[in-house]
Amino acid sequence: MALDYQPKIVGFLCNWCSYAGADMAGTSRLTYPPNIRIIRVPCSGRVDATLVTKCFQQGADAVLVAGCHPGECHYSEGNYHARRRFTVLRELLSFLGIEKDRLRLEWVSAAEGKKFSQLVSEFSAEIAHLGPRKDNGKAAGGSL
Amino acid sequence: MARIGVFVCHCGSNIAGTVNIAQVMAAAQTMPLVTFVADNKYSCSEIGQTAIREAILKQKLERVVIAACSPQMHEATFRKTVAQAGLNPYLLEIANIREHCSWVHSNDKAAATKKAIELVKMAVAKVARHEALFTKEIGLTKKALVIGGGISGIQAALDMANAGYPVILVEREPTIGGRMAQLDKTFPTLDCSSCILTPKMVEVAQHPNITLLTYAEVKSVRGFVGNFEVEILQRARKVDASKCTSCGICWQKCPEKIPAEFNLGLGPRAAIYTPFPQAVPNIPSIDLAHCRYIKYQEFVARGEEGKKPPQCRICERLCPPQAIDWEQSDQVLVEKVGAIVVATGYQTFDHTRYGEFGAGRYPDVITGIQLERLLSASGPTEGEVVRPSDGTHPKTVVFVSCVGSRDERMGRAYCSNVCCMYMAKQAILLKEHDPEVQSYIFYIDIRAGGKGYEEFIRRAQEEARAIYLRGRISHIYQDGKKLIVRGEDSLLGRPVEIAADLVVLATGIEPSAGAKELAQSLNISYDAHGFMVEAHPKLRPVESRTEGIFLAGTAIAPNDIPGCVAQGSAAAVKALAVLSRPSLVSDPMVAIVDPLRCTGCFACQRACAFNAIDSQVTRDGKTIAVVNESLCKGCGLCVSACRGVAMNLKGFSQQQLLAEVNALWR
Amino acid sequence: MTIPDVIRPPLSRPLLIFIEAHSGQPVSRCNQCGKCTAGCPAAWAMDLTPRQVMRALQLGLDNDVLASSAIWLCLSCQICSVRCPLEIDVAKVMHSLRHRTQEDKTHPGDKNIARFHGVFRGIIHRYGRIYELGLAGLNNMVSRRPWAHLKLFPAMLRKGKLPMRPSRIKATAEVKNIFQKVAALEERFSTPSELTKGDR
Amino acid sequence: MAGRTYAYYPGCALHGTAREYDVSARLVCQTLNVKLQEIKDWSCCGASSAASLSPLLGIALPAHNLKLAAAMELPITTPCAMCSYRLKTAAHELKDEATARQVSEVLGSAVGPEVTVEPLLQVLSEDLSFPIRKPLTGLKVACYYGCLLVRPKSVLQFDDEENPQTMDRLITALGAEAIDWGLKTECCGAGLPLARPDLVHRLAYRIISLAQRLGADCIATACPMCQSNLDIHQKEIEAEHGEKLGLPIFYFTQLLGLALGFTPRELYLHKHLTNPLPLLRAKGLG
Ligand SMILES: Cc1cc2nc3c(=O)[nH]c(=O)nc-3n(C[C@H](O)[C@H](O)[C@H](O)COP(=O)(O)OP(=O)(O)OC[C@H]3O[C@@H](n4cnc5c(N)ncnc54)[C@H](O)[C@@H]3O)c2cc1C
Ligand SMILES: Cc1cc2nc3c(=O)[nH]c(=O)nc-3n(C[C@H](O)[C@H](O)[C@H](O)COP(=O)(O)OP(=O)(O)OC[C@H]3O[C@@H](n4cnc5c(N)ncnc54)[C@H](O)[C@@H]3O)c2cc1C
Ligand code: SF4
Ligand code: SF4
Ligand code: SF4
Ligand code: SF4
Ligand code: SF4
Ligand code: SF4
Ligand code: SF4
Ligand code: SF4
Repeated sequence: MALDYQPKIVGFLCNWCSYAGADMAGTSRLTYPPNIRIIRVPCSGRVDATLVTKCFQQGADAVLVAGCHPGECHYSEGNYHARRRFTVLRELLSFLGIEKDRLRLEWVSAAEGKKFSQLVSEFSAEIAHLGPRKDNGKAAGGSL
Repeated sequence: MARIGVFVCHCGSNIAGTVNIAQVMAAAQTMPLVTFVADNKYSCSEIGQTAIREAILKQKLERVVIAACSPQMHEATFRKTVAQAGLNPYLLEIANIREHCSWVHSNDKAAATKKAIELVKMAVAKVARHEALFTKEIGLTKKALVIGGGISGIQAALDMANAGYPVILVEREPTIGGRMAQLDKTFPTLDCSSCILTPKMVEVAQHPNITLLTYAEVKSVRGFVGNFEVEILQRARKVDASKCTSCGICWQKCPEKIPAEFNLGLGPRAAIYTPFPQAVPNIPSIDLAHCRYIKYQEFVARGEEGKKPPQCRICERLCPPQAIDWEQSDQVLVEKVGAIVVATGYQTFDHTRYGEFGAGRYPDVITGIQLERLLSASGPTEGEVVRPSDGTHPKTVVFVSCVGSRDERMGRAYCSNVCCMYMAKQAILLKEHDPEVQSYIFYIDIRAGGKGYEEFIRRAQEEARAIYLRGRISHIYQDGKKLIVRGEDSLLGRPVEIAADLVVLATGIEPSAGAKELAQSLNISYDAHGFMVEAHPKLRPVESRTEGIFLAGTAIAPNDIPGCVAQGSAAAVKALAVLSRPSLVSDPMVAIVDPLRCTGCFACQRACAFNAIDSQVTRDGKTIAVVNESLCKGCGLCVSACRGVAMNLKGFSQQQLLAEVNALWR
Repeated sequence: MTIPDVIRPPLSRPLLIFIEAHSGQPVSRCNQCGKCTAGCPAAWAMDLTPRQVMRALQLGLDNDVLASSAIWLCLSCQICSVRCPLEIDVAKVMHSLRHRTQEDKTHPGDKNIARFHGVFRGIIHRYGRIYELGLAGLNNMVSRRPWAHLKLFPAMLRKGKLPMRPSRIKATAEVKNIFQKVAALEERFSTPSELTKGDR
Repeated sequence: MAGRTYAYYPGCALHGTAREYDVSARLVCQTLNVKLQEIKDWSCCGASSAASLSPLLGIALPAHNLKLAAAMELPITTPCAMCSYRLKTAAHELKDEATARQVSEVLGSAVGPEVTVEPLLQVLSEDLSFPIRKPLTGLKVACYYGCLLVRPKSVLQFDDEENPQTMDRLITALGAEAIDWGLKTECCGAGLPLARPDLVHRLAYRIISLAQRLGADCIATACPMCQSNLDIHQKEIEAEHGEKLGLPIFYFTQLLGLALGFTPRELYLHKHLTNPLPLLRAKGLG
């Protein structure tokens, strides 16, 4: 594994909890590796298969989906939808020849800046350890 | 093609100290559709905002990206800024290069700069696909509905009426007042319950802004915040309220007597009755299930042979103004309201489920509410506390806490919140009524968290000499005239047995009958017990998850009178915040269906937690989904549920999010 | 059971873990309401009341629990279990504790009862059925109180309530076999040490 | 009920201290056309002692008898509350697969949980239209169920745990009066009279004296341990409390037998230590 290998991670963060949690990491000046690019979504339940597969198709090394803790969803149960979809998506990934672990679902509240920074650090390290994608960098095309 | 302007903020050194602003600006110049790039020391300052406004006008910018702090911080600010320059406020995107970049990557300036550039690139790609969005103004009915006329509902109705808005108060029983009307004195100050309640009840009846509908129930609710349509069933009293003078002759002379619900069976009432002397309104109702004339009519209608029951009609004959109206029938009223307050209150746990406490077999094992009636000067014994079995004065009284509370066996894990306090109150009152009374209070722990509550418990211990025993009762049985109560003094670790004259079960609080059904018809959430669920347990405690429907009192959870009154007022303020608006403004970031792509599978509808998706038939006969924009909250669940890619979310459309992803690799 | 002057709760609570697993009962859930003890017919005779047994388990006072008379005085009447507001089967916990003392060969907190059960079991083992006169006699012998209950015997014998000879069954071998196999199986399945790992 | 046949499990006590229960049970069953086929070579259910010391033994011993009954293809009935409790509990526990596997290993063959066990009280209460020859008019009876018939309801599925009515209804059908009282299902001390007589005396005293204070002439039981704890120890209890109790303790089958016309002697009433004959004579039933 090359030492200078820098994975690229796309993070879909829900507006109400996790995006604010990432803000909190900033406000608290907690550093984490610069590998993640955050896309704001209203709810973790908004993230669908097309978005996730698009990331991998483009060459993302990993995707993080984060939302409010169960029971705390701003829209009452959007995160449960996300959780259900997540299991299916991981299956889909392995079908496409991508390690399941490259997709992660996490609950981060608006107050959990520390959790967020740790999460990104760990996830980056984990993905760096996994190394570059072995499926020729791009998932099988076609939208789902 | 749109002309995009990019503004990069230094935030003093907050951003500029880590991110190389010049490099970001240079990169932005090369991004597609970007026609103007500038930087600002402090974008949010007045100088910064003016600079942005001027650039929009001068450079004829059609879209704006501001690379600065988190949108949580200043999105609203900058939407206003661009709007002032004549741009649609939704044609703005913020790249968060502070919280998500400079502040977290201060240790690697090059990487931070690279990341900032990518964040700007994503924002540019997204903003290019923004559409102008327009808020809509929706009219509203400036009238409120309050369901339930206990102290919570009364308070809410009065506060709204006093603020100048019309209110309809619907109460199921023949009178308002709720459970508080049954209480004798109230903790922690021992004011007489009816002395503080009756004036409020009268105020409700006389308030020009309040329409009081008692003996009535809400049948159905349609619509949304500002525009609810409610069907109310007004049950027939068989008494013409416009004629009745409340003289009371009818209920004194009616020969049919049944146990009075208001006194929990401790005394009788007539078939034509008002629940208690200070009832509001003080118009009697005929209890159809027990009235002899009604039974007579039913007998005749059945055409049976045999001895006819008596016709009776004594009330009709004796009523001076001839107010009895046998023709009166149930009516359905339809009303339009803008906001609803649900205050349907509680009932107490049915203790007959406890076999070990005699399952209701022992007459001298009574409930807390029954003791309130016995203590009350206007109660069935005129304030004399006597044993139901033989009318003697009890000297040894045992209180049993947590009956139907904190008991998973009974499916009730929660604490009923008020019983610790009312047991103390009743011990004090018993002592006042009869100094020879010795009270024993079995408790698990004493929950007295309110203002002056702990002090009140001490009064029960010191002044009323109540003996507190820590332990739960296991068994009550009759031994002659005595009731043997077996518990443990868990502080000594020994079993305890007390031969009591009277046992008072502190039965827990549960939602009123029919609460779940009402919640269903209102489309608001309720928990496993039937308590209404708040939008947020801490921050939105009197709002339901459905906009425009508010909650108060014991309908939410067990609570005491101070809490109920506070919630009644809080719910009124929340409802007034809706009613007082000139019109309602809709959030334009809602879902939208592409009618050409929609297959009518309604996966979206199943995903939507807010009932915001209706069906509609197109001209060519296809049934497709349509979003009710006033109900939609913009969560986007429907979008991910829609396999046909017919559903989209304005402001977070599929194209926009994909553009952000793609931008990362361009 | 001796009560120490100061309780120093230990960091690990192996007995709690074992009992919760063995009995399937959430002892940690007990909120010490005391209802079990309030209804228990034998609580007044116990050194630790049923509630206190639950408490001592929660606190990790394992030796106190295992040496208590409570677990032997428990009559398995189930009053505690059916009335516990937190749906803890206290009687089952008592059972599990008794089994545990057997496995650990702990000195029983009530010798008479423990011995009685032993004698009772021995008689079934031997005859396949209970032989009451033998039970009483043998129980007296092993408890070294040969004259206990003596007042009752004459009246009972007179009334023909105590047959002199045991009611034997033919298939005593089968019953003996049951005892043997149970003993063998229990040897195999008793793994308390494994169950007690992982708590602190 | 009438005409049905049961695999009869008397239990050890009914061959010893509780002979009169066995005798009276057989007599009334015969009269009421309930056929009892004693399980051949049944063995002890283990009572509380087996289960106290080993959970597996506590199931295996009754399961052995369940197996014998299963071979007879008959439901089991037993007069003894302890036996019915142990048999039913075993049948219940056998629903658990792991337990069933262990037990079949012990017994050498599988035993299903499907054998039904009904206490004799239940069997005889199914049809209360008895051919009564001598109604028990004027007799006030405290029906005492003890713990083992009703608790826990989730397993035994018999009657209310706190205020059962089966025996009360049966006694009422005999023309007697069943008093309402609160210690119907209180424990009498079960199998501990030998090990801890002090305990049994205290519990029995509470039960007997309450029944008496509430006006009962006697107590009816459906368990040999209840009967013997209340009856055999009554003299000693009286001595300890310096109080004359003298409350006869019947098996419900004996009261049923009296109403069906059997004589006290036929029902072995002379076996009781607290002599019930004066009471019966006083009520014109002796
Ligand atoms: C024994 C006892 C003593 C107490 N003592 C005290 C005390 O001393 N001090 C104190 O602070 N608190 C005391 N409390 C608590 C107090 O009673 C409550 O806090 C208070 O009465 C609750 O008021 P509420 O308006 O929420 O509910 P309620 O009083 O129950 O009012 C709800 C009303 O809604 C009506 N309703 C229900 N469903 C519908 C429907 N579907 N449609 C229309 N109407 C409906 C009901 O008929 C009722 O009139 C005591 C409680 C008990 C049980
Ligand atoms: C350790 C601890 C943990 C807690 N945990 C929880 C929990 O988990 N959940 C929960 O619900 N509650 C919790 N609470 C309770 C919670 O903190 C309070 O309920 C809540 O914060 C009170 O808010 P407040 O606005 O009433 O008062 P405060 O938060 O005290 O706000 C009062 C404000 O007024 C200002 N102020 C004071 N005097 C003046 C003046 N003269 N002029 C101008 N300004 C003034 C003060 O500076 C302060 O900013 C906890 C409390 C403690 C102590
Ligand atoms: S807009 Fe945000 S980043 Fe810029 S100066 Fe203001 S606070 Fe700082
Ligand atoms: S008698 Fe007539 S006027 Fe008087 S209270 Fe009754 S209905 Fe009203
Ligand atoms: S008709 Fe008779 S029974 Fe009916 S309300 Fe009138 S007086 Fe009462
Ligand atoms: S308030 Fe007191 S009595 Fe009532 S449930 Fe809670 S702890 Fe029990
Ligand atoms: S899920 Fe999509 S296709 Fe199906 S009904 Fe909804 S909008 Fe139409
Ligand atoms: S965006 Fe959410 S609230 Fe709106 S229609 Fe879709 S699922 Fe319902
Ligand atoms: S009854 Fe249950 S919760 Fe209460 S002390 Fe006993 S075991 Fe604990
Ligand atoms: S089962 Fe044991 S601990 Fe429980 S109440 Fe009965 S004797 Fe007491």
